[in-house]
Amino acid sequence: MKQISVDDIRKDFPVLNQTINGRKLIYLDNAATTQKPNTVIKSIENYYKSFNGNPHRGAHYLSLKSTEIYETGRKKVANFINASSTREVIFTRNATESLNLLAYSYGMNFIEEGDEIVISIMEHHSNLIPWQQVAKSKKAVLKYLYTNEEGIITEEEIKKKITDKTKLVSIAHVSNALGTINPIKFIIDYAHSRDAKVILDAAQSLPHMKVNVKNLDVDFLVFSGHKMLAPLGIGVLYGKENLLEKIPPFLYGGDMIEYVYEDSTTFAELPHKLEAGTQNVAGVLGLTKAIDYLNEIGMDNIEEMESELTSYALEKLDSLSEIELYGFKGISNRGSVISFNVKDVHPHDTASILDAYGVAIRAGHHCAQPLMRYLGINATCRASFYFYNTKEEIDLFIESLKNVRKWLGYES
Amino acid sequence: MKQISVDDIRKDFPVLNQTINGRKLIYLDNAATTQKPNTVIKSIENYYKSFNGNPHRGAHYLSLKSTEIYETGRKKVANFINASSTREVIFTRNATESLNLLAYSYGMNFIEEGDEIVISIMEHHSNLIPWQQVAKSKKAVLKYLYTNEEGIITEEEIKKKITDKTKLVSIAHVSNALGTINPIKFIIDYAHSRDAKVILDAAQSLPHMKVNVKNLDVDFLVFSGHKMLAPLGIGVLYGKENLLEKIPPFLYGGDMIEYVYEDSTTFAELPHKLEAGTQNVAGVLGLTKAIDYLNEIGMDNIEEMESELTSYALEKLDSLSEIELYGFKGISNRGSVISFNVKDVHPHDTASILDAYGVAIRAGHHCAQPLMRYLGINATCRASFYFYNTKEEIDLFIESLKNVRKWLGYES
Amino acid sequence: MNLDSIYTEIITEYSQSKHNERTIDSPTKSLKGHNPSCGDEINLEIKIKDNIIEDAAFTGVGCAISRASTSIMIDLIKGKRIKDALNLVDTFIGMIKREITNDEDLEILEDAMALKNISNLPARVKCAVLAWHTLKQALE
Amino acid sequence: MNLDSIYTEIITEYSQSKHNERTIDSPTKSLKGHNPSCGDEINLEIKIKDNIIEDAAFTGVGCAISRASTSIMIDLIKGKRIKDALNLVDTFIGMIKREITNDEDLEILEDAMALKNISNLPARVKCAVLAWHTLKQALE
Ligand SMILES: Cc1ncc(COP(=O)(O)O)c(C=O)c1O
Ligand SMILES: Cc1ncc(COP(=O)(O)O)c(C=O)c1O
Repeated sequence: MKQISVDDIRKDFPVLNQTINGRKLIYLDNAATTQKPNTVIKSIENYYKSFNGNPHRGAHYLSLKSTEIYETGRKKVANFINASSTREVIFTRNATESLNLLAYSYGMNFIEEGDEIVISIMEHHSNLIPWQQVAKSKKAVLKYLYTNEEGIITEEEIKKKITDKTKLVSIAHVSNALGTINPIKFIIDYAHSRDAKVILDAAQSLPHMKVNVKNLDVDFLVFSGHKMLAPLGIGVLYGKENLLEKIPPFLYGGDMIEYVYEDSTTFAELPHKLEAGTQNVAGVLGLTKAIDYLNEIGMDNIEEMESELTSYALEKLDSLSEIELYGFKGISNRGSVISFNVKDVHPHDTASILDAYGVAIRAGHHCAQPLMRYLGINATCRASFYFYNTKEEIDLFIESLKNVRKWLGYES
Repeated sequence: MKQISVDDIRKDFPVLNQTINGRKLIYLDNAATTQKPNTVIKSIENYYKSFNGNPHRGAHYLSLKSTEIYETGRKKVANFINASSTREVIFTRNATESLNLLAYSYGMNFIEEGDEIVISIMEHHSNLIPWQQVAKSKKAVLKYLYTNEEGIITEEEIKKKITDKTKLVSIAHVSNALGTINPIKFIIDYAHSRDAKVILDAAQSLPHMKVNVKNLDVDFLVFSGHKMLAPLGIGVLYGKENLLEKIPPFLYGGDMIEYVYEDSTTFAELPHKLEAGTQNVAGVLGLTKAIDYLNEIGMDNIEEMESELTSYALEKLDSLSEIELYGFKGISNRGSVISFNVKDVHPHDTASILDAYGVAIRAGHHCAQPLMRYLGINATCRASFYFYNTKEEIDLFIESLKNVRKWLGYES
Repeated sequence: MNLDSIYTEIITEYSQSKHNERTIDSPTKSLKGHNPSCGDEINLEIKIKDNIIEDAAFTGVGCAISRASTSIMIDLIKGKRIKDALNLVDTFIGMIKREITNDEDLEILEDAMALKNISNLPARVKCAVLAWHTLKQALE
Repeated sequence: MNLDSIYTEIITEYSQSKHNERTIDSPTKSLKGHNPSCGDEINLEIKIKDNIIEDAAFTGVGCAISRASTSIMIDLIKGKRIKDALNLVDTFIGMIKREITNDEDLEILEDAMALKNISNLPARVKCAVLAWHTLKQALE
């Protein structure tokens, strides 16, 4: 591991150096969205100051520059995830749109009555409701992979739920609610052995670890830029070329067509077929710079840094008797997300009290209501780390946490 | 009209003060996308430096700030178009997504076999292909309003095409290809008298003139931020509350739900029901600042400034014997868009040659292939102005234009 | 934000006291109030006789603020006429929305005035008003 | 960008000359090439006898660059063997993609070398290669 100084890294992130209400901001809500380094912020500013134009449609300088920036971004993403070709990389608004695109274009056209769609009980609503809708509309069956007492999806469960009737498996690589890393390699291989396609929701994994679509042999993969240092408003759908070729367009409009007649239309080739209307070039540029930043540090290093932070936090939390932890407790097989509650205290009170101490965590159902119900809880507190967090921040987080029960009138 | 100095305005737009290949940039491609003032650019930078957080989902400072920015933007938009309530303002990625949302959620659910959908021959592909798809899938009939020899849609044509079978009329307020302002008040009133709903594609009007949804009594309206000084990646769908209430969600995911069960879901109230996943808060902030900027100048003033520019350019172009103009020739009833060709010269050659002179125009079918075919042309050159353009720029544009034929080896 | 002004003694005491947390035998009205974004849910039961709220109670899950607010409200409205209870609801919501700011006008809210500062905490406003909105719906 | 290097005399002359713009009686192959984003369309016709391109011509619409490129190509391939014509196509595309940069290797392209600088104008590359891609498809 090369010498990486978190102090140096933190200088690149203006938000992290803020004081809010006289307290240093401690940002532990990275599973919701990450902060942006100066290179990303600056690139957006530069784009609008020097290059702004509508791409793909013009022969003039700004339009050409914008096209170049946009397509360079596509190459960057393709390399980052090890796609075979830029034709496999579709830009969307966020992971949610990518998943809905798949539900509308793939689900509504390739799932038939009686087919089975398998997802897991820990899916984010974005990877759950679209499949509910497809199942309802196509009279297909939606099946859930449940976790065992240890909080993991076992191979038995996978073999039981994925059958010859399964057409599609859509699963989170890492759970945003619990941090669990799912056994996706096994799921993908097993699903393929049953002729089912697999969608990987990499929204919580790609920002934190190497994800290689070719090694995984995954059919589709989605993620959001804003969870990996990039601006809001840019997401990605990866798909194997032969599958993307097969699916019809999702949104219809400019730039995705070949010929438009009054009563019919022929569509452009990949990737343009699946990108309609004026695209978010500044978003793609920001994503490009974000990937540069991540590559500069190195995904292996990022994984190691976060794993150290997460173990440290887990250990500290585990030692507090008033803290209840949810999900898999080990450090192996988990991302940098920790779900917990303070005894007798509703998570919203905990979050508000921590906020007063400058500590930003999240409280609620984390867009995973079925999981909460399955675990028999209403809501949890969630602390989620990124490589720019520090052990000192975790110490302050823990110290603040110790005050929570007092504020609510408990003795200790 | 208050004293407005274009020179002062231009200082606010970094792109306009650029020199490209040693020549002053003359940006006349505003119908494709507009340039951004410093206030807009700066607001994005500030957002990512001080306020970035995932809105709606958190109790901490950054999340609250982001929610506040986002919802303040909604109020700003509601006021700008005179909507009755913020529940009528839905944020999307761009006009294309807004129209597709309507096609999927309204069209696919409220258009039935044999119903008629009426659009015009000058629609942008974004307001054409979605309706082709709805018509195809629902066995409905797609009908076109054609222009007469003068390039306008007459009241007779409207009365002929909109019938008791018409369920929906979707029409551009201003044509992006020709600049024609369509008789939308007549169309809306007539359509309502036949119980049809009307969608207004205001992508080319809202940036240039006052558009008041209440006065127009329009049912739905769409536009893109990037064509009105705002960043890429943010658009709007306006809809009357009772209609938006009726339509099902389009994209499914986080923040648009009430309760999610394993096999069913109940949805949030408007406007959230129609906004899924992490939203582009920086885009909304940029749009807010863009509206502030437009309001500061005043839409009336903008309309007047552009009308003067357009008349000036039209007159100059009309006096050149080698220029052929398309569309309605008068200055009344037209936006700041001029479509033309240089005799014997393909528009792409014209655009490339003008680019070498620093003049950015657009050449092609302008995402309006059916219109081109209807007019019997293959492609046109399009110059489109915004209030920050000047007569001097138009002079330089005209001078460059005079050289085009020479470059292609014609005597004059 | 000043935590002292939110998690006051009144709030923490009410949130921990369970004296209003129960069910009522054959209530006149029983209504669910919910706050999907938090997952908070209360079931409010009231017994009305001769236009007077004879008894009220609640069950459900919620944060300290929503529980305290609910319990304070119940103590306040018991024995009141429906009309007066509705007036209290409007005053309370007016206070939270900062439409009523005059302390004299707020005095009728008694202990519920302790929730005044919740408007400084926009994320928690919904928690504070949940019970009151539910009561209003139940009475109207 | 330097217009002199794009709109050269060779290009403008070829683009205006109509000597290859016609139809052929019973062509061996007839293929449409199109460039939807520009609206350019050419119909290429070729007559082959004994593996030799006896005649070629085109009709259609296009910009000066696409018309010049098409006409230059037709002049170049007439009388050539299919194999050699295909080699010319690959060399031309190699030149445009800047994969072949050595002037000696490009000499076989003769007048078509005039299109070398089009690679400085990315928006127009498609115009320059349309005819050549179409020919390749027709011959393969
Ligand atoms: C696992 C997972 N999937 C999907 C999403 C949706 O991402 P977005 O809101 O950016 O579309 C999220 C984040 O909210 C997530 O954590
Ligand atoms: C009239 C009209 N409608 C719709 C659109 C689509 O806008 P966007 O590409 O921003 O979605 C445009 C612009 O391209 C337009 O001019």
